[in-house]
Amino acid sequence: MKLVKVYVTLKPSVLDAQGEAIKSAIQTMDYDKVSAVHMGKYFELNFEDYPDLEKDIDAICDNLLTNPNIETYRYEILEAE
Amino acid sequence: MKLVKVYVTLKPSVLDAQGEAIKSAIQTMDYDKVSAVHMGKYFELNFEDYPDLEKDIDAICDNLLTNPNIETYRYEILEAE
Amino acid sequence: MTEPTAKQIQDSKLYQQWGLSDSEYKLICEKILHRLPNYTETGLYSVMWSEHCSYKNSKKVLRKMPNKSDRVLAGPGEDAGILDIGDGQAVVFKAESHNHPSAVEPYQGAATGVGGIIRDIFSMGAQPFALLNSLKFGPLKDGQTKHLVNEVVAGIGGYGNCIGLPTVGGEISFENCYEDNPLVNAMCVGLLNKTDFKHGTASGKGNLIVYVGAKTGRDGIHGATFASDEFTDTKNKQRSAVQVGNPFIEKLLMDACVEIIERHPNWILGIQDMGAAGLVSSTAEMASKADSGLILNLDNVPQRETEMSAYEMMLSESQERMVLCVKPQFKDNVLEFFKNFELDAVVIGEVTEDKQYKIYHHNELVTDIPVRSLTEDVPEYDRPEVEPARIANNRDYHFMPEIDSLTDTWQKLLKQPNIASKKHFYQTYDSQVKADTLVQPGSDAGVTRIRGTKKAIAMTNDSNSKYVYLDPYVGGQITVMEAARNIVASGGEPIGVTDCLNYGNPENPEVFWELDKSVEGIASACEKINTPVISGNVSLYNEYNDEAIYPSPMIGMVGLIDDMKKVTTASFKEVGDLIYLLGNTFDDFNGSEIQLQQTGAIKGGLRPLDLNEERLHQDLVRQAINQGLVASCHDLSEGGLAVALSESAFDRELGFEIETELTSAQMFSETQSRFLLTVKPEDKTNFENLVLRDYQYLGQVTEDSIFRVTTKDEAVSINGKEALNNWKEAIACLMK
Amino acid sequence: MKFAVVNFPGSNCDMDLYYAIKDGIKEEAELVDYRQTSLEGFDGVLIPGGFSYGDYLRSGAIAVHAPIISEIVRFANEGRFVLGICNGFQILTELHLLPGALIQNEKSRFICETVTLQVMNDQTMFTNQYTKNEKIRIPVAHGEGRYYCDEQTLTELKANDQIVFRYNENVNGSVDQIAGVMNRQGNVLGMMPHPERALEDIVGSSDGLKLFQSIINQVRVNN
Ligand SMILES: Nc1ncnc2c1ncn2[C@@H]1O[C@H](COP(=O)(O)OP(=O)(O)O)[C@@H](O)[C@H]1O
Ligand SMILES: [Mg+2]
Repeated sequence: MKLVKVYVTLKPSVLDAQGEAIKSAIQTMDYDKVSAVHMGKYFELNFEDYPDLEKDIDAICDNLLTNPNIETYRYEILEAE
Repeated sequence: MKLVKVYVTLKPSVLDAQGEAIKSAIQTMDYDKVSAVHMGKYFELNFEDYPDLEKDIDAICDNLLTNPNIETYRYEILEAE
Repeated sequence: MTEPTAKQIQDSKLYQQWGLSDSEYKLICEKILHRLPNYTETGLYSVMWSEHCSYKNSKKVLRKMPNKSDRVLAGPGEDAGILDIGDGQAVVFKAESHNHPSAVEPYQGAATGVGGIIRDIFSMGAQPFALLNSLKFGPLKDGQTKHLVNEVVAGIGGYGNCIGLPTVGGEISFENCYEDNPLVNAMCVGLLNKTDFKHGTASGKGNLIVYVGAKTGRDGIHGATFASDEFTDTKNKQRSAVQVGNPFIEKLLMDACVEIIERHPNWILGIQDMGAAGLVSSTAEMASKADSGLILNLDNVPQRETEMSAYEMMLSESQERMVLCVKPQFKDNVLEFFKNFELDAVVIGEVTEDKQYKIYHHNELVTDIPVRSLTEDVPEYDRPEVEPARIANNRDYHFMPEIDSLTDTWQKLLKQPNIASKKHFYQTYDSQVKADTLVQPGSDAGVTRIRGTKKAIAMTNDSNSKYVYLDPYVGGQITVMEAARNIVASGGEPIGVTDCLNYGNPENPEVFWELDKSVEGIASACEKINTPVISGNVSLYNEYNDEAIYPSPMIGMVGLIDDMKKVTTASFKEVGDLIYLLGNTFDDFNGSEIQLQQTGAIKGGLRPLDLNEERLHQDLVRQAINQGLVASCHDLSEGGLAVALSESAFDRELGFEIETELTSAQMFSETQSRFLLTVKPEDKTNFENLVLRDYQYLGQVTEDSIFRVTTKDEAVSINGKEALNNWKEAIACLMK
Repeated sequence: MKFAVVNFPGSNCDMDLYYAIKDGIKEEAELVDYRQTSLEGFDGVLIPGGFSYGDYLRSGAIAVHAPIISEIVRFANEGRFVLGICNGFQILTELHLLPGALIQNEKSRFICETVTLQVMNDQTMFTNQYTKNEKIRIPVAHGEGRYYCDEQTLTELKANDQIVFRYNENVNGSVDQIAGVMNRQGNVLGMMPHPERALEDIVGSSDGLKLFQSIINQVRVNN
């Protein structure tokens, strides 16, 4: 069994409205040492192990988990406990 | 400068409606080796470095980035490039 | 975890922690079971006998409310009440509170409150068509309250928007007493073709109990006893009581249930939602209503988590679940039907004749108790009551505001959070989905048409706990009449009421007195205008560290508009229209927003409400609207005439020029039973002949947005643009 | 004329669109389940608003894997008309039948309001009954309606006159105030505002009616 962790973030050119909102909220909480906040998505997927796993993960990320017009992703494959 | 990566996930007992919906979408896409999908949030925060950083990150996570009733978080602190 | 034995429960008095008193426990052991209840059974009694499920403290009081009229097809006792609106159609509605869950987890608490009330409506076989809500918070001062407000509002919108029901009305107010105990009340209204009406019963030996919807997890276990428990600082401990909603599943469930009842009424004998105390409360009530018994097999219950105990499954408050009673010969049809909606549906039990409630788990009989002992044997309490000293002591106090500058007071009042526009919040609710909304939030009542007919339904949620705090009886009457005036001003005939009764701890005699007196007030007002109370909800123990909230009954009222042409809104329509005030104005400042503005608190008694005059004025307005004589109509409430005039002018950015015998202070008086109307010049004579007495001609609607006001004391010109800005931006400013 | 209103789990403006066709322009309409695999016999496809699959993950993202989708793509590629409103627009961008993407409103809040739109192109099969630069009042109701595309795409959209509606005031922070765009061929339109909620003065506006009349007009001309 594999545990796949996928991280999705907005492309830098896309305004991250939520990240901005959180940044200003952090600043009103008087933490003034924060210079940037970005919000993304995080997925954990459990897979049976098989040879083509990476190919399939790429396909799932490209076709479902992200919208390539606005997002990029990276992932890591770990042994599931 | 530090780059803080925060991972937020639902507590195991909390209904993960999104994860369920994504799992069944992956299955209709004919990837049948997926046994579980969980969706969470991912944040990247840039901070000036200072001694109490960790304490502040904990506070920001507890009060803003997560909802402690239903979510848990972990984070890592890296050197920002 | 191994469960404590029956003996251990008795010895350690564990039942007390679950909310059962010693005498209640004794009653169960000695009179009902003649043995000690085991762990699961004790759990079942503790939730079913909680105030939230049994109304054991409030039943006596609730009986005082009228619940009959020619229109009532079903009243209290069902998931929701039903009123006939002619043409073979009926409206179904109910309101529900979700105060404690929202205090602990504001987004999900509010969202699941909305989800729960929607299920109450479609479980009657009705198609839900509109939502409303009533929210009360502490003042918008600190970040914590703002966060709470934002999250509650987001939860209400998140659920309603996703499921696709328009939120057409509501209210939000702010008082100190709600700072740690916010009130979140939600209402849903649905339409029923009378033949589709389904009772929540489980009758007939061998008929099947079918579970439909989301899987069961450990959500909200003991939510029901928790809602009946006073709030303390130990919030954290209660975090397991958080329920999480899934409006997507509810949408499927709603569509499926409405369709199966409409298309295949013969497949289904009864249907009920799983609300508070989930599986036990729904199934026990269904069986009890039919005087049947029931066997449930918990191994068949769809489960989201592993190793759940019988106790956990029975008490779980996982959302988006329904129970059906199905004839065995249609079992496969029913299961197939729900499968087509991609919903889990399984048989979990069947109806028996022995009137026992039997539960099997892992082939073991874990519960065997009389069905009716859960629902009918609950002791009813007659709580002692005393009039709070604050009321007797302040009855003769009369507040008189001092008006240095009419203009300044006027402008400042419009910024007061209870008066300022709530658009900042309600614009996050989809108020138009279904394309049937005729009057959106922002006028008096919300109005929705019934497609295919000329009819429309007007709906409102109202409460003014300041008045109820000063005088529960008169305050209760005012609450009902304020709601009625909103309906009437919108062109509707008030036909029925639902309520949420939000109070403190009923074991406190002062609180109980407030409850009792305000219900008497509500009852007398409802009788006067023939609006039976057909459903409702009681939320007690709204306290925080021993401080009770204001007694806060919320009235949800529904009105019928027989012809859409009669729909009327509050906004001034044309330059030159004549402005009238119906009803006399007195120095009624106790409990008013002007008192709050000038003294920071409310104090004093209330003048009795003349119900005859109130009824007369409502009837006159209805007749005037029916005869087509009214261009706009607005009821007068908080902030009095000054605020009503301003609000009516804002929508089209018009102005007005008026002259009145009232003093400047009286521009802010909150005397009841008043309406502000505009009439086209050509309708002047007809209108005046109709209303005859009790009216004052004030002046005319003008083009520039300037409010020209001449009172007994002075003549001023108020900048309408500035007024609009004050009123429109105040909340957004505070929320920053 | 016969219109298909494609119904996904969680769509909630399907009936509104159905009535827009039936009662608004008195043509035929039929709800088509997302599990269907054929749109044979229909003249056009309407994708309604709502929260398909709860809008989980990203709005519109899961719907594009439903069985009916390949048929919608075929329909679009054959040059027949496809209209997506609100969630329907989101689905069309997720499908890449329309350029760009719809993301969270600038203020991160859901907004329901009747807004003023400007008709930027009156030469389309969806807008031929309007006049260029006409101002119309149409409700919006969305949380993820901020139109985003990169600069190159925007340049192309402008060059090809693909921007059909703009917001008068930028309610959600969209690039270039874009409220609705069509594909290059002009047979697929996506828009966030809800014309189907603006068909009668009694509900606040009837300015949406001409959009549906435009479609009818165009199809009649074609036949
Ligand atoms: N939480 C809310 N949700 C929806 N509509 C609201 C809400 N709060 C206020 N409104 C709307 O704003 C308008 C004015 O509300 P309010 O001042 O409470 O009216 P009134 O005093 O006449 O009862 C009404 O149309 C009401 O429905
Ligand atoms: Mg009103």
